[in-house]
Amino acid sequence: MKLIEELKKNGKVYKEEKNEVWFIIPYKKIRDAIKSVFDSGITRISSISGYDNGKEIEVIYHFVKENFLLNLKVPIPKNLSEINTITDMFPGAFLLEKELSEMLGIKIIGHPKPGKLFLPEDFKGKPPLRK
Amino acid sequence: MHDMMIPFGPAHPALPEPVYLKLFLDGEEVEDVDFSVGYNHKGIEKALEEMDYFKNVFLSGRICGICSSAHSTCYTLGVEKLLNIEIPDKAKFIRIIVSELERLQSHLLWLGLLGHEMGFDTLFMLAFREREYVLESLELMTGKRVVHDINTIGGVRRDLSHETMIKLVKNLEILEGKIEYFRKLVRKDFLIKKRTLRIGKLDKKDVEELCLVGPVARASGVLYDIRRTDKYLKYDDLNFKIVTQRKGDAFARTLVRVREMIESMRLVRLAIAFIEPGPTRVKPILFFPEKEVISRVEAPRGELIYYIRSNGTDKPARVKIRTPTYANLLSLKKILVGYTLADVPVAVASLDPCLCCTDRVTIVKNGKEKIIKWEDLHDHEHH
Amino acid sequence: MIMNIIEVLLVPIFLGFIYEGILRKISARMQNRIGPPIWQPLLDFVKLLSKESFEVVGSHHFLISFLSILSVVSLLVIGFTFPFINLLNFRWDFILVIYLLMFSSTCFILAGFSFPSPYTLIGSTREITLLLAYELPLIIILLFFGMSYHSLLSLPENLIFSFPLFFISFLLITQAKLGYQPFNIGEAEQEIVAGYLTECSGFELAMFNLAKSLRMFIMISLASILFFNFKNILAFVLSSFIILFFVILFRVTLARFRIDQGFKFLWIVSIPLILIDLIKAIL
Amino acid sequence: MDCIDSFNFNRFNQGDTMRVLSEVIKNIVRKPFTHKYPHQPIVLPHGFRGDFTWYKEKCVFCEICERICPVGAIKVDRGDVKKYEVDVGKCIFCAECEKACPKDAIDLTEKLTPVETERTKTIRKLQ
Repeated sequence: MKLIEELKKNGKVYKEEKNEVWFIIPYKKIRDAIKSVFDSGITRISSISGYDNGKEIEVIYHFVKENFLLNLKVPIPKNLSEINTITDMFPGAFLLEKELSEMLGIKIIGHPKPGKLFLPEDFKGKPPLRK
Repeated sequence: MHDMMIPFGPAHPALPEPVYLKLFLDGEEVEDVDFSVGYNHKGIEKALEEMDYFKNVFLSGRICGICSSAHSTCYTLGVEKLLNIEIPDKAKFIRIIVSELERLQSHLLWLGLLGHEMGFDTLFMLAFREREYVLESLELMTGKRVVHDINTIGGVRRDLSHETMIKLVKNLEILEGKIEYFRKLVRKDFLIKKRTLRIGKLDKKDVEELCLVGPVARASGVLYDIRRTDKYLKYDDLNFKIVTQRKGDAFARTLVRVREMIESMRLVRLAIAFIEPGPTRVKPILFFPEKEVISRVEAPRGELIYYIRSNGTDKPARVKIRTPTYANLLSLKKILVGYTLADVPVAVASLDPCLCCTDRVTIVKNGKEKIIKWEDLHDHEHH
Repeated sequence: MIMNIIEVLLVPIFLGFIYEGILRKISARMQNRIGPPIWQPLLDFVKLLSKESFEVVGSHHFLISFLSILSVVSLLVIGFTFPFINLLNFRWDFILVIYLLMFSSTCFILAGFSFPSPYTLIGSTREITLLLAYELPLIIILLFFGMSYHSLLSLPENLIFSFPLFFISFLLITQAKLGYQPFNIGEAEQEIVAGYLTECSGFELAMFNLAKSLRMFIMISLASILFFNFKNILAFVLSSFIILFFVILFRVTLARFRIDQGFKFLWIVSIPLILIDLIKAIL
Repeated sequence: MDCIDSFNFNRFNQGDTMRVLSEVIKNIVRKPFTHKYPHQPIVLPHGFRGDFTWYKEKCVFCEICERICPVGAIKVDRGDVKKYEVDVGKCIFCAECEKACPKDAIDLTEKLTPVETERTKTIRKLQ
């Protein structure tokens, strides 16, 4: 597929299964990678997972086109803890990004309506899913 | 300038779900809507990380009461993918039977609720009466009515005996006529048509953009069904149809769900016919490699996604759940703004929201921002 | 004299509760449920009386109690005018009936407006809108038969046969007046919790519930007096039950209208029905 | 075709209420579907996972059930004074313990668990 060739320029494939491709994308190149996904005509983002592996926070975008699953993993350094929004390109990521930001304490730059979703507004303290 | 703000929820007679909608009205017309969720935090994602893989099957089945076996099927499918095991065919068919019966009872419950939202209590009573046959079948098959706990890693926990199959088919025969009756009813009833036609419209573009799933997407003409795309379990062996509609209003969603019930019954019959004697469970090798998997199933409300990540121990490192209602919540603004207050319950119900799934999440706050551990939480919930 | 007054006050109240009990029992059976016992509304009333009635901040508690009593009293006074009671009959007693019926509804609406809650406000607004729709056909029907019960005597006995369309439109009006499906718009619990009664509790709620059951008794009796033979007490009871059955049937088989649909439906359906019968009678 | 479009009827048809009407009239003469539950017992099917029962004579206090219970409702003390404690309030009736027990000392009977009004009463100290 053209998109996969395109993405290989920005990151590398670390796992490939039937109907599934898992990419790891460097933090700097995420914007380009998302852009190429958007240009390829994929409109559906199914989920955004986040995981704190101790050193850095891994954010995984799961894009879906019919039965094809495209997963982009982006490690974010803990001292930075911020990432650009993708809601401008994928409106469906609105709530997913909100949850990611409050559960893992990642600042989403340019999110249309930042704020708490599940947690109380006056919640202070460590983001719950940080290790 | 808004005339007034009407609070809709979190405890409201229309919706037995803890969602808080702020409706800004001009007279009777809804001008803007704001929603907040999270009244139902159970801390399940965190709890899943603190228990081992086997015990988690029961916990995932308790995320939601209505789509209980969809959750546990999704979880077990994910873990089986992680362990790289193939479950026996019989187990696959039993899982299909339970999840299709569950879809049937969920849609019947939904139909009753839709009737209730428009003040049509007779439809509510009739739908719940017929639902009883489905619950009875599930009770006979799995031992419990609502939380079935039929799945386990490597298969199913209970075999399907011959007598149970006969009883199941008998119940399905009764149900067939009743559901056909509902199909005719919703297509022809004067007031159902008046209250649902042209309410809460979502066109194909909205669905693609907002990533809506399940019957809501299919009612707008988007053919998106995980049973068809992923072919998990044995769905590719069974011949069934995906129901779509083009108009995308509350009426279209009603028709899609009612027609889907008929397809579900067909699937159950087919699955029963396909069952052959054999084992129902394989004993998995308890070695969890460091891996990450994603598993998807079609829950009654749409696509359900589990992301499971293991770190070599007997406990998962991370389980991320994206429930169907969570995806569909985004469409609230589209389906409410511009309609009247009286349409709000009908439009919200036509999404079939299940906030218990949505609010699974991650932390329990104890007044003073103290993070409670899972063990404490268990004692806490009874006080 | 005292016995007479007790009869006149207690019999309508008792019958109102019985009617409501029958309504609940039969609608339950129609929905294939067992349903509550027939005296359940009476038990509910007694229990509500024993409950604390909360004072809502920003509203006048006394005013609401007063309105609730007024609506009960105004409905009881309608009972006085019934021909077999003959307490309050004069040449234009239908005018009094129209006035008092509207007054009792107005009490509900005013009570709704006096609370600082959006639910009661919307409920009352909707009820007023509905009032505008059903009050005119009601007035036309009542005044067409003359100004008083006395004038009914000169008419043929079972008016339902000569004015069937009047009867149908009267049934619709009854449904709207009683606030049952498809016209339970003012207290649509799925949208506005309990409409104009949302904030009521204890004594006031008991009184308003009493007023509702009384209103059912009054409307059903009025229909059977107008359209059936009321001189024979057995025929009166029988016809009352027939009308009650229709009320239940409407309530059970129909969903709720939206306010615009309900308003339109009342105008589009009941006014032409009445006009057809009117023209037929004049010709 | 593997997908059906159920769009083959007239949307502008106003509809009627005949179907509900006929069902409702039929229901008047039917027997009610509901029970008066506490007065009238319900029949639970064979294989229902109900109230927790433990047989002392069969139990060998092996602690398998304690380990396997997903919610930690069972506490077994195999010391000098053998104790068996189950918290029915915590029990989720998954029947894992019933399956795992090597001596069939646990049975989830076809009865419903009695309702308690106090949290402490759900803890059953069995000996």
